[in-house]
Amino acid sequence: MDGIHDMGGKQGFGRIAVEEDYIFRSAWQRRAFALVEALAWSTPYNTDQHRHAVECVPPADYLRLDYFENWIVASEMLLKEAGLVDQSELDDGRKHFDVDQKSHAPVGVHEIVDATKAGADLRFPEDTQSARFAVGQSVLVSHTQAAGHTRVPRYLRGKTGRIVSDEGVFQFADAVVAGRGPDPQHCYTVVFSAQDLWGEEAQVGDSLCADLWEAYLEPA
Amino acid sequence: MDGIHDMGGKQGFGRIAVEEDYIFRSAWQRRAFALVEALAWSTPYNTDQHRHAVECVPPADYLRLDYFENWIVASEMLLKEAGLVDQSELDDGRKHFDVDQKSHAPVGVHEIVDATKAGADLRFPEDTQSARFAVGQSVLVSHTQAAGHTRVPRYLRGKTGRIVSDEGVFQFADAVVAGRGPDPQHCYTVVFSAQDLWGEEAQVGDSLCADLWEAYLEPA
Amino acid sequence: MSKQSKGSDKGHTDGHGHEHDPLEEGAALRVRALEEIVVAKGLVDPEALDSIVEYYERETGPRNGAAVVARAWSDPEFKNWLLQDGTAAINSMGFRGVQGEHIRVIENTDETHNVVVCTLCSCYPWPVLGLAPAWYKSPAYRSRVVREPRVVLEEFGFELPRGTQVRVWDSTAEVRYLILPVRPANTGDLSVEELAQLVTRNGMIGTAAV
Amino acid sequence: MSKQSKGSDKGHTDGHGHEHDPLEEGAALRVRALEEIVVAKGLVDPEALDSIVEYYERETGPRNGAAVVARAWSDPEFKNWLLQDGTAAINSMGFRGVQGEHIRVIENTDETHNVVVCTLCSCYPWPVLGLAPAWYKSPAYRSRVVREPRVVLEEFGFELPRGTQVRVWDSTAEVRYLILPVRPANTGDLSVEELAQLVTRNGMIGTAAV
Repeated sequence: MDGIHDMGGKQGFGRIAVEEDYIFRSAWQRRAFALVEALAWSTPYNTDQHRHAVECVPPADYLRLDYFENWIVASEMLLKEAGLVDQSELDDGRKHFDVDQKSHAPVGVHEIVDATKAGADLRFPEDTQSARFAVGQSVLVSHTQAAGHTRVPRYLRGKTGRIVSDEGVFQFADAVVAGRGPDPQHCYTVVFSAQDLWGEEAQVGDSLCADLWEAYLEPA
Repeated sequence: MDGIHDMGGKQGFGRIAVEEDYIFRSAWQRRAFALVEALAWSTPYNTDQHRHAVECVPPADYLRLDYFENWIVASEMLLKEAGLVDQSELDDGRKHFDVDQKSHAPVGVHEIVDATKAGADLRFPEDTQSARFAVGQSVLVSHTQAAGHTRVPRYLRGKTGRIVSDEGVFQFADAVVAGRGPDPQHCYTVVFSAQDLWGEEAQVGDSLCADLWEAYLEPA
Repeated sequence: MSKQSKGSDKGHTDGHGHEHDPLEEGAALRVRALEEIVVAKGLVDPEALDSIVEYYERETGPRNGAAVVARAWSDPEFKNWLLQDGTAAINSMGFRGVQGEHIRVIENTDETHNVVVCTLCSCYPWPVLGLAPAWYKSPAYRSRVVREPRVVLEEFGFELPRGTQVRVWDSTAEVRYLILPVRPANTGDLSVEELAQLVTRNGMIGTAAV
Repeated sequence: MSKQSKGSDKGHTDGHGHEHDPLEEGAALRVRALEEIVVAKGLVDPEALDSIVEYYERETGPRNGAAVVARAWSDPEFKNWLLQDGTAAINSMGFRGVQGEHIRVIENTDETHNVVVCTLCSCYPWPVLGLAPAWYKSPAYRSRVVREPRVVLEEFGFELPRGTQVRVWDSTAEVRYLILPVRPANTGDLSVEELAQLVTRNGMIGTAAV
């Protein structure tokens, strides 16, 4: 999706507010973060789906709202889609119907911390998928743009880079969000020359690396 | 400038409000349009410069504000840059200093209508510049992106098309806004295959034409 | 969007009830402030403001374009001239001026349907169509019609004939585009004036058949 | 921006005085409404909300990353392991968990300075750096650092040594990046704990030298 979230290389956003060094500025931001984390346990969305829901926030809102408010807007979308909350409840802040507690049990105090500490390994055994590309090989980033969630930024499409490393076999975020299952495949770190990306305004020798799933790449 | 105004191909803006068929919805929009038109006569900005000023409206504002409010924001910027109005005046809506009337005479009632009816031919005689490309030739749209005003959309960069017609020699908008004078050059209509632009989601046989100044093009 | 941003922007009701929209009120105040300043400074004559809008409202608009189209449907020689040198042919009918200095007329055929946009701002052939409607200037139209013109035409209620290819014209430089629609069937006995009544503004942008 | 939009958005004061910002108040109300609904429905245990934020605030943060960096500066064998298999070496120090499942450590050298971004959202190595600061998630940082990293580094007050190349790392997939800064000169006699005091969060993102 060639959405507003795909910020790399866009111009006109002005200087960086270096002084905005806080993580949470307000109590509601702290609460919003916690809500999104906790809801992921009792409701059917994962990190990739939540990320895509943020991408689907209307562009004018995406730019205007606080980062954590966009997270909440995304969670509202996902909860509505799942039929767990409806708009009338969001409008007046009160519960209008119950949900099935068995299939939507809340995460417990210790359970959430333990699981957060454990993390979620998204890799598959290396030998489950053969690698199409080798380190050192030149690759072209596909022009084709997925209509839904994708993790190849617009500024890399159609550009040629070189494989720096094979990071192993990972579940494929595009496929997960599209409902096609994990579609495990190799993910490579690819290096691009800054001048190839940005033309002569970039300095010779400067470069950029990105991790790209195999489906995004073609032999150069 | 790879700015928020460069909308072609972006996703996430939702359905088109076909029912918003009005030109002016409010009296202030009518007034805003007239102000921008009239100010161009007494102050040092032309259409290209005003267009670029609109492009420089902060992205969150660009998307949130009404079309005509963005026009006014742009005019405010240009008037401030020219030293004809200052921020304190805009803040309280009152004049704080006078401007030189001789060099900034207002346009008259008949003068503005007559000039509008006449238009402004932006062409130069055809024989003042040789044409680098011929009808039928394949051309590549340059990857290099001007930092300032430019009229080649992002979605055409790096794409190959075919010259459909030579529209003649025109002043070059990029140069005008950059203060490099008219830099007259041929401007070509170039046709692109929709599949080359958007991949397989586009229909075979569909196409897109755009007018591109010679400086944007390279032999393919 | 009104629902999305309800919590933080209560007055905004997404295109409806704009008279009480704080965004709208803010814009009105802002325009008024600028007008008062530049009038007080003598940079603008208030009567010139009235006259320029009145000019566009009285002397431009889609009726001009419709007259051009109807004449082209009725007069093959004029049509040839119009397609060869749109600016001159249109000027000859008295339609000329800002944003109409360089007009190219594109003919729809059974093979190809054409549709016009300006993805970078809102370029539009003012002398023959008047000022652009709000939807033409919207991010949704500008972003989508180049990428998925067929879906966009559907949203306009326009059913593209089977087998017709679509060509989009992005108004990126100084040429402005006017679409010459396909003349409807069974209109052989209509006068030029009657034909002109059939032509809509959207037909001349390409978001309607005629 | 506050000046630009003054007329239509009077309460917004561009990063200052946010306590009375209607946008901010709207967001707070919205979050509270959602919390009340999902707690009432039993989808969330309010104590779990407290515990997850407390976990991040107490057990993650740049002090973790600084300990990793200081140890790498002091222990060549650990440094080798860290650069070969960042995740395992970092796990061995007890730092692990969500957004730290796959960490790659990139070493700054006199030849190459590295800087990390996530242009598509806000990916960040939580176990070693904590949650991301606001600027890291801002459109300005995300849009600009890939295109003009040298200008961005200047805005952070970081003077790039002459002849040093810049490499930007865009966190587009599942690997998260931690920068290993160049060990400052004249720190040979510092303990690991003293070295860790020198390391800043921005140094481990790449927007500062150390």
